[in-house]
Amino acid sequence: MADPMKIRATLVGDSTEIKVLMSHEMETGQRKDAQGAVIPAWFIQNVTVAHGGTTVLAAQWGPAVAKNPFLSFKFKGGAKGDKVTIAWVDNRGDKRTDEATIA
Amino acid sequence: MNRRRRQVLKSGSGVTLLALIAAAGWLKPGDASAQSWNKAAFDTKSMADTMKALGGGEPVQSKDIIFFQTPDIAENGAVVPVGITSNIPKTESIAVLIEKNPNMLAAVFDIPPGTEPSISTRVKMGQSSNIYALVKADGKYFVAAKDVKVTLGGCGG
Amino acid sequence: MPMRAMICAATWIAILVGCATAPSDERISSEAGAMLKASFKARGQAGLDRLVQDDTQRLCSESAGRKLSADVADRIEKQNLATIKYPADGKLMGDWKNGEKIAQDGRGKQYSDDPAGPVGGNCYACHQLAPQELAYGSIGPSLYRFGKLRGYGVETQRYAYGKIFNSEAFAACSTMPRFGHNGILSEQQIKDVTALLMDPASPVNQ
Amino acid sequence: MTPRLFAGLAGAVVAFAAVAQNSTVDGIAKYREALQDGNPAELWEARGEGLWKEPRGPNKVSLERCDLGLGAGVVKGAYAQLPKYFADADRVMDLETRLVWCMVKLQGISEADAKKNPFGNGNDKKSNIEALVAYVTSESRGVKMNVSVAHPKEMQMYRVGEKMFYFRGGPHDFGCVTCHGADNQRIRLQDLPNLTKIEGAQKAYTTWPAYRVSQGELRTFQWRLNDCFRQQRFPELEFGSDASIALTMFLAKNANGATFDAPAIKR
Repeated sequence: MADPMKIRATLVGDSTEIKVLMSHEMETGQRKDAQGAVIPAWFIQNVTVAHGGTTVLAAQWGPAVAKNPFLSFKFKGGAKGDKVTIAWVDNRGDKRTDEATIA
Repeated sequence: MNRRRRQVLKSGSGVTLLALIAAAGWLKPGDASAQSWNKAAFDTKSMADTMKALGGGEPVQSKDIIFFQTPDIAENGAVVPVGITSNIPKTESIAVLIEKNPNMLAAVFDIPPGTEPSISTRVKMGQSSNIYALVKADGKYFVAAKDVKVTLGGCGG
Repeated sequence: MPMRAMICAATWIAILVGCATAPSDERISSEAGAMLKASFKARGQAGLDRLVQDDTQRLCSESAGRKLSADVADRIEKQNLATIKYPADGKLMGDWKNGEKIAQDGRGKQYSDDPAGPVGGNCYACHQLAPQELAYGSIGPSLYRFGKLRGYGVETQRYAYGKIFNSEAFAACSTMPRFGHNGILSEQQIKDVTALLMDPASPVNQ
Repeated sequence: MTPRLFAGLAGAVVAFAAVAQNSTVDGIAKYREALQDGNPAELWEARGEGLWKEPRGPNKVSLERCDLGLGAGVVKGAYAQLPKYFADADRVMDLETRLVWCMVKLQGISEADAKKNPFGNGNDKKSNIEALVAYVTSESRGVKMNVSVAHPKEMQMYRVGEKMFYFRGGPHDFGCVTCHGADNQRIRLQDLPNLTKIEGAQKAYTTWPAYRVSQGELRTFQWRLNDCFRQQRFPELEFGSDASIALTMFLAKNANGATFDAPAIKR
């Protein structure tokens, strides 16, 4: 089971700024281990950010996104106290969903 | 201008941006919550296959796509900050492409109405290369490039 | 050095108030030696014998960054000068292209390195050499245009070869490794690096 | 070409190379700045806080009664006054050795198990020590370094640590002082703090632990020392050994007065 995400959701003017860190190896599938065997690719493929039942960002990622991914963006319409939900799914089917409150 | 554009379009790794247009074209508005992943797009290596699949025209170079927090030099290619803002009206998606990576496409962000067309993330770069920001806006494609050098770090051990 | 002065002051206060007598410097040195032995474990090619100092290492450690007295510096330089072995074939210059590779290569002698693998000189870690390489360090002086500035004569070749072989022969307590004396680089490798510095065709001299 | 003109040209080439390198150095400074926003070390801090509060080990108790030097359970500011002498162990301890002590004494975990994985490696080999260190050190962010050498054993460790700093050995004659004994030095493009000066020690010590982007791991001060000795071509410095604590004592004490600002993010 993957570690929780670290989410910051902050109201800046009339926008909500989201900053999120995810705990993930983001293994490229190009590296080899000490024995010379290829380490299989293992990476987050889909990320969705939702606020009040609406998707405010949807992303598809390849293995070129850096390990322990960081993502930041802004959307309009959030209010202090609202919940923001972020979910990811990786290429093994592992999932993680976390929630943060807009501050 | 024409020559510069040709340079942008013809990448050194044998993959052209045109190939990636096809890659970036799948995300239709309203499709955002679907847990789909465009394998063909992320696997793009040769242009021959993808050229055929091309629906849209050539991307237009745009000064309205701005890189921010993207360094000229990355001390370590394992983590390269990339920020992209599109000032093009009706921006629908922003894709990050790294010319000299084994697979060019790194990430695509679908931007629903109400979300600012500006994202910041971090990518891996195998070597010094152009980073392309490919924006789809009102059904058309626009592109901007930034050259990022990856240096050696530390003492080689 | 302000730090040392502060600690001395603290020690003096301790003595004045009569609560403790600080252990002597010699005692601290011997405690440090014993503690080092107990705190490291052999791994890969790096055995505990690497903690046993030769005369040069011991004297340079004891100087603790301060200026050496003239007689100690002289002793270190004489001892090390005597170790330099110049090539039996009399040729001091190898291939600068190999020299460049050796200068770039930082591998070798770490416990994480393959003992059978290549060993480099890692010159760029500390020195500027060929101007094309911008990622150079500054622990040592710039060697850009080494031969061009000094002339390409045999005496300068001998100096360059000797300095790479055993730097302590020319500057006591130099931070530069003794590549020949300590068996880091082979005779051929030292010749190649000498050529990197001294060959008129080397990028270093352009 | 006259020699004078020639020398002038040579000077111009050197100046050009220097400008090129300066712009490289500036570029890297901007790169490091861009990384500051969003430090994955926070993921370790969060995991460490969980580990601190979770009942674990045969005794099924948390570490919330662990005394890090400011009293049982006090985490805030604790790292800024470590290493220190602990009477219950009759030993000068740094944070890592104290955490191991608490795991053994409070949670009933064997010492071997507690020390088994000090430096993590990817998802399959996550280190609890690194996570706990991330959490505890984050609780000293903004606190002034205040390490004591009042106890004779603390002073002894400080002085022994200073000796070790200057100890040169191995096939390369390297010691800590080789790279960290002068101002404005670099290995390749990597700046090296001058640890013989207060300002250098302050700047370096207060920015460890750090998330190393080159490894994708959070690294502790114990790791920093361990890997320095590897690069010095020494044998392996044992985790929690007295030498590691003595050197930590030397550097931590010299950092006194500076504001602790870690976990940081480094190349």
